[in-house]
Amino acid sequence: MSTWWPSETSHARAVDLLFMGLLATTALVLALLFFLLLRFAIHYRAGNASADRSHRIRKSWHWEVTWTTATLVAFLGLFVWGAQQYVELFGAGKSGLTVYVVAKQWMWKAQHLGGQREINELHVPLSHTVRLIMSSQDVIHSFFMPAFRIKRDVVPGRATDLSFRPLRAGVFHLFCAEYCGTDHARMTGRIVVMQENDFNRWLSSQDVTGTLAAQGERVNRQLGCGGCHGNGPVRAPKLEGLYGKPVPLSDGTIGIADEAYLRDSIVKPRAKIVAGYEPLMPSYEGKISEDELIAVVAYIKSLAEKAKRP
Amino acid sequence: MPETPAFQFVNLRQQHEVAQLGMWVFLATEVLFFGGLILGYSVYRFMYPEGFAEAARHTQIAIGTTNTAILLTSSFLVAWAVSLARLGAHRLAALLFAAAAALGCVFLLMKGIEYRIEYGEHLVPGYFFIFRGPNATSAWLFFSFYFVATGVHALHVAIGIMVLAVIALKTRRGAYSERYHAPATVAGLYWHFVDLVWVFLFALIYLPGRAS
Amino acid sequence: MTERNYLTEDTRIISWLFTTDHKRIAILFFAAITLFFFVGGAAATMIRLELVSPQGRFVTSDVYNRLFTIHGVVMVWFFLIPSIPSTLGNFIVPLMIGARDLAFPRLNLTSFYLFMLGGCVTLYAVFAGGVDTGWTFYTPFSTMYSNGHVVLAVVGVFITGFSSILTGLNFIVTIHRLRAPGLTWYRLPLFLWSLYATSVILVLATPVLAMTLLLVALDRVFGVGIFDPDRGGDPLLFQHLFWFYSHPAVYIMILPGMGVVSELVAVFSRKAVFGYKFVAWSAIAIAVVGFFVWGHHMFVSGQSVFAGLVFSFMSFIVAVPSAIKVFNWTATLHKGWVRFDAPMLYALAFIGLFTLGGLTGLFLACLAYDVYVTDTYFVIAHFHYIMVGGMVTAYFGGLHYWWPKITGRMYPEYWARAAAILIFFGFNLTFFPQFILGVLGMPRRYHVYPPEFQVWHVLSSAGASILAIAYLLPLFYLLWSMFYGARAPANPWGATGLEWLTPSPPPKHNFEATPAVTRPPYEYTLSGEARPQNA
Amino acid sequence: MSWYPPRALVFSWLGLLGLLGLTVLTAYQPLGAFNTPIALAIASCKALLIAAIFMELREQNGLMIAVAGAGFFWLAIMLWLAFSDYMTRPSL
Repeated sequence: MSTWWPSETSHARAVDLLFMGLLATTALVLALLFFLLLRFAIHYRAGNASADRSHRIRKSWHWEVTWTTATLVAFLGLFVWGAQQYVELFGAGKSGLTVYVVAKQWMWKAQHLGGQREINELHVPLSHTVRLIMSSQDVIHSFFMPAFRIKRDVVPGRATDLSFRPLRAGVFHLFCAEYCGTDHARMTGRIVVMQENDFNRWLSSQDVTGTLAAQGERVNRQLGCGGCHGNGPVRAPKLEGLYGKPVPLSDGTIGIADEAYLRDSIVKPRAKIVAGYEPLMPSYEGKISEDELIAVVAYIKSLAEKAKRP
Repeated sequence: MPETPAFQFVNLRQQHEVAQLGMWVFLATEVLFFGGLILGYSVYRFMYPEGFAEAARHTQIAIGTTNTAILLTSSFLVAWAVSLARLGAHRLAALLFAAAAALGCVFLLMKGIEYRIEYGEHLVPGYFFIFRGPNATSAWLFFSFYFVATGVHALHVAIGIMVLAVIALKTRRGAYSERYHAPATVAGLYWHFVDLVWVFLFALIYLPGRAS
Repeated sequence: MTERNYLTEDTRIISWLFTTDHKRIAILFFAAITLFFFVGGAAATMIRLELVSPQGRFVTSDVYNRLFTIHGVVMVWFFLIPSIPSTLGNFIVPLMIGARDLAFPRLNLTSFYLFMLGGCVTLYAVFAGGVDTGWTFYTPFSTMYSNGHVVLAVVGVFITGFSSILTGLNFIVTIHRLRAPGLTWYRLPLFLWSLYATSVILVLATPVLAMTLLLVALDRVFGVGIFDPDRGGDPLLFQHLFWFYSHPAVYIMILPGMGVVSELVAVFSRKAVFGYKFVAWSAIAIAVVGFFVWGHHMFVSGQSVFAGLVFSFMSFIVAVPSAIKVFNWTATLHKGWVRFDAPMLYALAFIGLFTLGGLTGLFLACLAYDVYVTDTYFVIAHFHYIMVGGMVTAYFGGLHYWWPKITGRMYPEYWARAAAILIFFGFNLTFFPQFILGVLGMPRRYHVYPPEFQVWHVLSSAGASILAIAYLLPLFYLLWSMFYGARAPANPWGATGLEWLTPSPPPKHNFEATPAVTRPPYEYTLSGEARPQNA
Repeated sequence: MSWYPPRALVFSWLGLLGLLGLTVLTAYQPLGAFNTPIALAIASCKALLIAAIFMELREQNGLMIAVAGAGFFWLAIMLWLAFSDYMTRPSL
């Protein structure tokens, strides 16, 4: 389905169909209502004494039951339709090409796993699922890509994610949709969807100071994480092979060592204590920048991948 | 003055009912006013159970418990005073109202002492806050709620004391009787409500984390 | 006219400033909210002017941000929320139930002065340099990053909140306890059912806003940091607290309008409202279910998917009682004697605009579509159809309808109809293009925007200039009619309610003797003759 | 005319002080997850006593009881729906 405004993912096309459904419902209800309003208002105007006003409807309840049921059924249908797509979008899997996005007043910073960085631009390959992991350095922003019909708030203090799979190459709008201060209206950019070859060429043409994981390793060293999470005297969980594994926690529950868990464990280490360990780690909140945090998490992820390989 | 209803009412009975209903509606409002704080507290306690438990251990439970007993007793005195005012025992009723107001003052005084201790222990977020150990940030959140909640409650107590003092004076002058006692009853409702809020604040602020 | 009425009883200024007469307090509120309406309107005019060009040449971004914040804060808290309850409600409620005043006349005056105090503090914040947070005061922007006078604005709104609570409390108690003998619940005019439902929201939602704003102010002044993410605070907690108030507040703004329209449709169709009990209970249903839907403002905020499903479901449910009302109003016209006096024109406009606003609300309740259009112009258009197309239109309808009762003079019918039609067209031209902008993906709160959106913005601004003129018209002809209008009889519309028993304008204590009610409201004979409630 | 306090008031007062003692005592018992529910249950009992006896709610008509309950009912709505978010927040 193609429309007069671009919709460039399968999700966007599904949303456009949903829009058509909503529009049709609206048009139907409005047409019926306006027809009745005009018809009654004109036919039963006070000046028209000849209109038949006998046999007025006295009992109203079966009318009430009819239109209440009809609206309820229609509304429930629309609810299910919209909910399905929402669950697919935000309950999406965790696979895909990961790109980290950091928002700050008033710019978007993106970091690719290879260490490539860009500002107010996001290059992605065609026909690949891209998964953005987004965090904010100051206030709430919202990553809005109208051509893909999606947006999600970027919230300080936590990470949110957003997945999409572009179906056509081109350049599309990127907007900040959550009001964030003075230059909110200028916190815009471009989404560049490229053929896979072009994308790879673009990746390799960027100036890179090591992959994201390598940058993370540097931060890891600077902050001295290995002092405890290594073979030192203080006992702390090992980082190797940690990512993606289930972790038994001291409150008896089992957590999964995913992005959010690693993030929380660095900035709010007390929130989730691994069973059998002392709550000793200090919070790195405010001591580590968003960029560094992303790099360290990427580094810990890379350790798991290394562990998988023999 | 009190034997005829205000012009918008048919009789004193209606006026009395209106006053009581008005106060109950106002108290429903107050529940939601404190409710906003309780939601925030609950959310953070859910997110940081250990931090909140540890922070709560730093509150002064002896003062808190004594203060609860003081408020409960003053509430009892007010309830008694209202029943006496209706019977026309003006002198004793006035004395009891005044005693309840005095207990309210004692409550505030002890609250002040408690704040002083917390200041000494550097537990005042945004002003002087030092909390050692891993739970520093959630302890900050706990004490923010602690000061806002007890501060807003103390404001209510202070208003209640003034209301009770006025009611005590008027009772002494014999303003209330079996036919006309709406102000005394309504003031009593307010005071009991302040007590009721404190009962919940006590459970949320002083009791967590005592067992460990 | 030698007869003494509430206007001529005592004409000294001081008697107005310290009056406890509900009718005079209503007049004071009229004056105040008219002032605020034009303050908010002036900001809107500048916003529309700025948006004519995509480069934003007229004002800077900081000024623009302050303009839409002023517009939102003033219009929401200082016009829409008090608009019908504090003015028409204040004036009409005691008259409609056959009482001599509200239950708490002094509290009513207190409510007015709290409103003015809050208004002055807010206006001072505006003139001292403004606020740039938007009317939603989202944290952590408002608590840590904003460079505006957040504390002043928040304190102004906080104070005004208590004015709302007192008015709501007064209405609840009055409707429960001061009804004339024989006026049972099912004999209450629907305006009172609506105001009762409104008051329930005012009393139960506003305190949560008060506490939330108090926390924001404490955070800014003392740095208590309850919403500070760096201390483990959750910025979404603010949104939960804020919308727990602010979504029900939308129903505070629309329910009284629905009440007015129920009155107008009955009187000008000369027929009882179709399905009276359904219309009455749907108001209560809206008030209650309205508290279950606030999270639909947060579908993309990082709220959990499960919560999104719950809130979306409840949002569809809350639309059902609104639909019931619309169907019943339409059915009321059936086999009536429909007259097209200005109040009826406003009522018909209300039904159309409100329905469009309500139906577009379904788009926003629908999860996947909301992900696309939330925080775009679609939302702006939607809530202006409800707030301006709905509430303001109903306010003007009610104002014209009860104008003879309030002032004792008739308004000029020709001008009133012209204004009603002009408002309708100006409104649609202003806000319909904004739906299209939203569907095209134009974000809100942007003062510079990609040039492809310009044509719709120009249309919208053109409509706004028509709307501005249309809103000025009633100001002039209504003021004129206060002095030169024809004298109004006690019951110019041939209506059935108790408020039409007493002379226009009413005497100070409303009724010589308390009327006894024997009939349901809106009883008309087959030929359209009124059968008053007390006869 | 008697100046004695009504018996119901005295008993509730003593009951309230007893419950206060009980809640402080149980708070120090290591009951794990039960400490908080017990503390809140005792607080609710105290609140009910205050409302029913001191505030004379037991003698009031249905309207007053409904109004008194409304605040708590709406508070429950707020807690319930807000926690429907917090308890189901996903991890990434």
